[in-house]
Amino acid sequence: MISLNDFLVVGAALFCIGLYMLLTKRNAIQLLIGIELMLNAGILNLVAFGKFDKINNSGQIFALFAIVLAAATTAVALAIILTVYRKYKTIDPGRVNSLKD
Amino acid sequence: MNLAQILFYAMAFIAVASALYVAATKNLVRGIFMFFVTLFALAGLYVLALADFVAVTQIVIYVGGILVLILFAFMLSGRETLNSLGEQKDKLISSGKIPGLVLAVLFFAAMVAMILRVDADNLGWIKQAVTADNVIKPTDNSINNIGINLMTTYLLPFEAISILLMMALIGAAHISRKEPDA
Amino acid sequence: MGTFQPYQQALTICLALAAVLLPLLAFIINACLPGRTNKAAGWVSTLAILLSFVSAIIIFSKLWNQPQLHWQFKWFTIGSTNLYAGMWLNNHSVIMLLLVPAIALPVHIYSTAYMKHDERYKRYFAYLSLFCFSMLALVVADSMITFYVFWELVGFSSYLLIGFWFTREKAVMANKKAFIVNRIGDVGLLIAIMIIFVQSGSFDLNQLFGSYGLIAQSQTVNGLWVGASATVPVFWQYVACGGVFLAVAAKTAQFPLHAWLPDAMEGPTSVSALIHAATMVAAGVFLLGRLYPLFTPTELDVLAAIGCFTAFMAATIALTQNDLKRILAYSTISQLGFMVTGMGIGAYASSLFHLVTHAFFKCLLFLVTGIVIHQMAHIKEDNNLDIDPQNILNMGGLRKKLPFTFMTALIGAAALIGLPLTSGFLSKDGILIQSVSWAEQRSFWHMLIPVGVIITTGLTAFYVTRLIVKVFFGKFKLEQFHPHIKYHISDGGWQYTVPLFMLAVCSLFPIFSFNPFVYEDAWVFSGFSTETGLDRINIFHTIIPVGVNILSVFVIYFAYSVYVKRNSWSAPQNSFLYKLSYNQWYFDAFYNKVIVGGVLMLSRASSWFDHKIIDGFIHLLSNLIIGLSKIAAWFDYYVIDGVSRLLTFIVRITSNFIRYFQSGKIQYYLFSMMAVVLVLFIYLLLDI
Amino acid sequence: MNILTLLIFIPLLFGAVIATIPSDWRRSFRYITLLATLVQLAISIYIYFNFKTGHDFAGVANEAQYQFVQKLPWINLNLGSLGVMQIDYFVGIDGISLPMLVMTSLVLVIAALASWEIKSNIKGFFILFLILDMAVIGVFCALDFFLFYIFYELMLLPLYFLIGMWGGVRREYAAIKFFLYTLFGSVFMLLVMIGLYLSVTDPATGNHTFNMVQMMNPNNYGPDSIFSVMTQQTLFGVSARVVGFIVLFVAFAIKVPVVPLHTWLPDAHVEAPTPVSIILAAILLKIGGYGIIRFCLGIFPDVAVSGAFWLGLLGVISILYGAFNALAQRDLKKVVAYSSVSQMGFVLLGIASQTAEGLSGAVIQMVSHGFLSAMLFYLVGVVYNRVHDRDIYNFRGLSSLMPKYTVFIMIAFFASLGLPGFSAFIAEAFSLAGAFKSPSVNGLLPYWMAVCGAVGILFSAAYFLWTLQRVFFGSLSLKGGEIWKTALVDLNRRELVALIPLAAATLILGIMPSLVFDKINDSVLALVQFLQIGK
Repeated sequence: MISLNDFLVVGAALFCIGLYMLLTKRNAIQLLIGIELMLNAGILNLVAFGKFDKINNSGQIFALFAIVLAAATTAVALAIILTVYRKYKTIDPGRVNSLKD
Repeated sequence: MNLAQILFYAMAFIAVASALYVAATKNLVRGIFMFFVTLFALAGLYVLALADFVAVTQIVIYVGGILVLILFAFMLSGRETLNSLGEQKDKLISSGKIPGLVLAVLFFAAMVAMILRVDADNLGWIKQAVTADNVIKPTDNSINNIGINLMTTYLLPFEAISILLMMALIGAAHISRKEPDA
Repeated sequence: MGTFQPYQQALTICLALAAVLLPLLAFIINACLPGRTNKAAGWVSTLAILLSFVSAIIIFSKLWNQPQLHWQFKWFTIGSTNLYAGMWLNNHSVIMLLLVPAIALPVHIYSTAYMKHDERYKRYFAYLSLFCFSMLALVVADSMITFYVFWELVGFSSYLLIGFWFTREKAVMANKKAFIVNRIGDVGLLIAIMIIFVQSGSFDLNQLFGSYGLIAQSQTVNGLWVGASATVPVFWQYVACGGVFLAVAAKTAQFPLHAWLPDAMEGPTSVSALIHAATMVAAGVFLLGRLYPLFTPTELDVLAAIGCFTAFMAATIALTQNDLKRILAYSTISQLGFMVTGMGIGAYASSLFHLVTHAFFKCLLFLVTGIVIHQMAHIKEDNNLDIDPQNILNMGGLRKKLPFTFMTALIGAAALIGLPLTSGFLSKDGILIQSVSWAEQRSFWHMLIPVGVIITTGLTAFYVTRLIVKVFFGKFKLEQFHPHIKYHISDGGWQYTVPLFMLAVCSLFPIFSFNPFVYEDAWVFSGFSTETGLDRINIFHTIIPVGVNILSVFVIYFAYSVYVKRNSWSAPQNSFLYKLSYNQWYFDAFYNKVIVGGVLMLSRASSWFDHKIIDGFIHLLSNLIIGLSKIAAWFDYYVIDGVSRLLTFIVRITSNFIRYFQSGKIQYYLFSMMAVVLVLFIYLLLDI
Repeated sequence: MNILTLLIFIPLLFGAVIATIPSDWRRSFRYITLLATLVQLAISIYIYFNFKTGHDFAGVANEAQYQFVQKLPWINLNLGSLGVMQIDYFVGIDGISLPMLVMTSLVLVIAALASWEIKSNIKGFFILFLILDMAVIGVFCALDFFLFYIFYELMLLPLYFLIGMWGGVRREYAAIKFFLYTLFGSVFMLLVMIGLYLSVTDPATGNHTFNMVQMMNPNNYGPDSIFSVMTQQTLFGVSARVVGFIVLFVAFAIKVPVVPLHTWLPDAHVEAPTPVSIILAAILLKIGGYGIIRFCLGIFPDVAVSGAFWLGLLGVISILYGAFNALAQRDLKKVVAYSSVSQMGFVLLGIASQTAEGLSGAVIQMVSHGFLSAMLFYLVGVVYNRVHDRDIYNFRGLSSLMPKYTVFIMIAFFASLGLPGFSAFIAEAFSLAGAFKSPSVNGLLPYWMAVCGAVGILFSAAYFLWTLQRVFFGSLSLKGGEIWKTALVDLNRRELVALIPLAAATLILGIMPSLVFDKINDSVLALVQFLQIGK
């Protein structure tokens, strides 16, 4: 029997790797990958806990929702990346600093 | 230790290791393909968590949709990225990344500590579910049950998600269209 | 006559005005004439002075020994004092009014030839006319203020004429000296005028010094000088007299202010003849005559002593000078000393008489000198010699070359010595005789004055003879020094001879008196019927002229024998007396060293004071203030500002720190967000 | 429209015109400024001819007798318990201000002509020039102390910039020195002004007032006020009125300038550009003398009488000290500057004598010195413009090179040293006459002071003649050799146009001083009488 903790630790590891990518990468696509990693970590947790709800399957269904949402997010994010690239000729978010005051 | 556990550890190792590689590498193309591996490994973990349907969906949507999309975007914004492919001289961990690394490691430590402290296997509702036999067995076929639940209990979120998806599609299409010389 | 008189008077006044103003007109015309050497200028000025002379003769004929004429108009009002300008015509001024154009006319004619080749011919005549105007106005002025105005203007025109050749360094130095020395006198006169004005409340000469004028009436009581307007301490009466004396001394070159006159010979010779021999220098005597009532007997004694000393001193200096014009200049000083002595002893009339006669014969001598110098200069130019054309050591034997000049020079010299049949005899006699009879009534020491005068007469005879002999007798020295020179010189045209002739005639006795031996018969003398308190003592009138003339003749013979025959007694050139005389009693050196040096030192000291002490004090003050402000600035910067800057520093550091998160980079935002979440996590971990 | 107001503010109008014209039209600025000053001159001449004389128009301490008066309420603040603060725009002239006004107007025309030499930043220069113009005219016309003070201070600023920006090598030093000196004076003047304001009440309104004419009436002082005539208040143990007098006197003495407060003058003059030198010497110095007459004598007659000895002493010291210093200078402009100190000493001496002769002499000396110093500075400026050197030792025999110039310099020099026929003679003679008369008339000055003053005339001859002989006569020799020889051309037409009116003015005043005396006599007599009563 695989303990729940194991799943959670793997999820945490993936989450942190995603977080690390999100914080340090200079490339929008890699950032996106980082986000996906973090999402997957979340999905993993949902699935792991979903084992204990046989009747409603809430964990699995929300995992499905999350996957779909991730797809939507990715689509929009990539669209944005392309637009930014067209405008700034770069996809380094550090250089796209119009947000700076 | 049975086969399931061995498989779990193997899958977990593959997922974490490939994710680490994705995080560490400078080569975006390799990173993307290694991410592919990570996603497959995750799908394996889902199977081990007795969620076959989710695993399949993961493969279909992620590998079939998202990853292809990412590759596609990579190709489109190619020049910059391709240029940066040449710049592989950087060290594995450059000084600019240390804060991020530290944060991530601390986060991991904190989460592991939290997990250990919480001890998820002995949570109240988990125990209840075990005692009420509300636990999915490896032999169960849950897909039927998921379909019914989706169309009954979770109808509202389902519809909301579909609307959201449509909005996202239209929005993405709108954003990424070429602007008429503004 | 009754109704006719005002008309007559008006006419006379118009004539007098014309006589005065015509030269001014000439000055203005000349100033406006184009061209530097416009020959018309000479004739404009000469014509003006001729007309002026004619009017002067008419006025003279009308007013001489007639009641005085006083005409004035209001010039301006200052406060409640009215100032008048006008003319006061009495014997005193009328004779001068006649004298000035009478001298000026020959000089003008002479100048047209003498200055012919000068490049500033026009300017010369303009200046000359300006001088004539000032001089004529001076003699008729009726108010002390206008008198002072023209007193200074004659000084100014003399300044212009002395420095006429302004490119010559010596001329410029001389005119500066002349003006400054004259300024000393002017200041004295101004002070005197002011004191008199304060004391009597008037500037009017007639009112003040006319018959029974305010000054004559004012008395000295208890050390106070009581006047019509105010009472002042008697000390200030002395100061006033001292001021007048300074003015006289400066203008007529009396000791101690005589030093400018010899230097003034740097001007054209015609100018020296007119201004520095005949007219302007006599203005001091004229002033004495006008202000005569001001002086107390003691002051007159001092005046006589100074005049006598000046006469003697100048005569001794004239003995050894070699510059033709300088000799005459010292002779002029000496003769002016006679006049001042005359004034001092109360021989008022004789003094003025001598003034008139001296004007003619001294002017004559100067014009003669001018011819001689001119000819010498010609020789110098023709032969490119490096000589001083004025040095009498280069001359000699000119009587054959310049016969007419020689003749007139002889007349002038005779008049200067005071030989009988000349005008000089008449006027000098008056002073001599009166000085003796004046001294006789007084103490022994007063005898020094007549003795001095008689000695001076002897010295005069000597230096005049020396001059005449060196110039006209013997051999032409220049020819001896430079045997190869060629020259042809002559008396010159009518512009030279006519003036000489006119003046020579005027130097003889008939013009002044039909009796060549009794000065009292001279009309000029009798015109000034003042009560001198000197009775006629016949014995003096016989002994003194005879004695003096015998002395003169003896001296003349002696000088003639010394310089022509060269038989005995050559001047001991190394003796102290010779040096004293030759160096003009060291007055110039003394003045230069003590007075000029003193003033310059004082000025340098005051400049130093200004620069170092006053400015130094200001700088010290400013440095002090700057120091204080620096301290304040330091305090401000480091203490007061320090606090606020510390605050801002802290704020900046914090804000910079915070701003670091507001970098616009999404990853930093994320980082900070996650960090906070982490902190929360850890907090929760530890807390539970 | 009041004609005085017109006279005061016309320059400002023209200044506004210049300010609005683009800088490219630089050549027109000079002509506009010249036009402004000419218009002013015309107005002042009109005022001169319409100025009424007679006992009823004496002015001085009688407000009704001032002419061309305009009085408008300007600042009227109700301060509650402190009463009403009343400041009027109050202008008017009497016999003492009139000659100053005409002289100033004429000199300003000359200064405008002299401004042709200014080459840099023309627009700024002329605007400042016109502001200065307005201020100096205003100073002579103002009858309200507050108004006077405003004009007085307004004058300083343009001058500071004019010296500091367009001046010579050490211009900043000179400008700051000038500014500090005069500011020092005027700051304390402000205190006295406020003290006077609080002491004096206008009998008509019962309020405190800045009205100068009211300040001259001892009855208008409140009984316990600091400057009260009746109850002689003391300040630090000294009579407050004496302190007030001294403070005002120092403020104006700096302007005159009186030794030992004169050292700003040589520096400012030497460094200032020619037009500013002209304005400084010809007009600013007169403001000092005018201020002493109007304020020190007018408001503190009692102190003026008792302190006359010291005024006279300072005057005599200025005369002699200035003359000695002039003798020691080798900078042509400094000679002229120190001669100004010397000549302005006569003004002080005349004022101190407090006789009709002395005061008239002082006024005409101010007018005369206005013309002469303008002329002298203009002439020095001419040489300086040609070769940028003013050292006396570097020139010799200029007269053969510049005959016309020499004629004018001789006129200016001889007029300045008091040659009769020129205005300075009348002025100096009557200042001295007043000083001589003083011992017997009012016993204020001793005789020796007058004698010392007269000796000053002698030294003025010395330094002017020395300069004349050293620079202009003798054979030609210049430090700069042939270059200077070609540079030193004779006067051109514009310079002649500027110099001839000045020479004519001083000559005419010398021959017909009645042109001034007729206008000022009544005021001077009234002032003398006022002083005797005030004693």
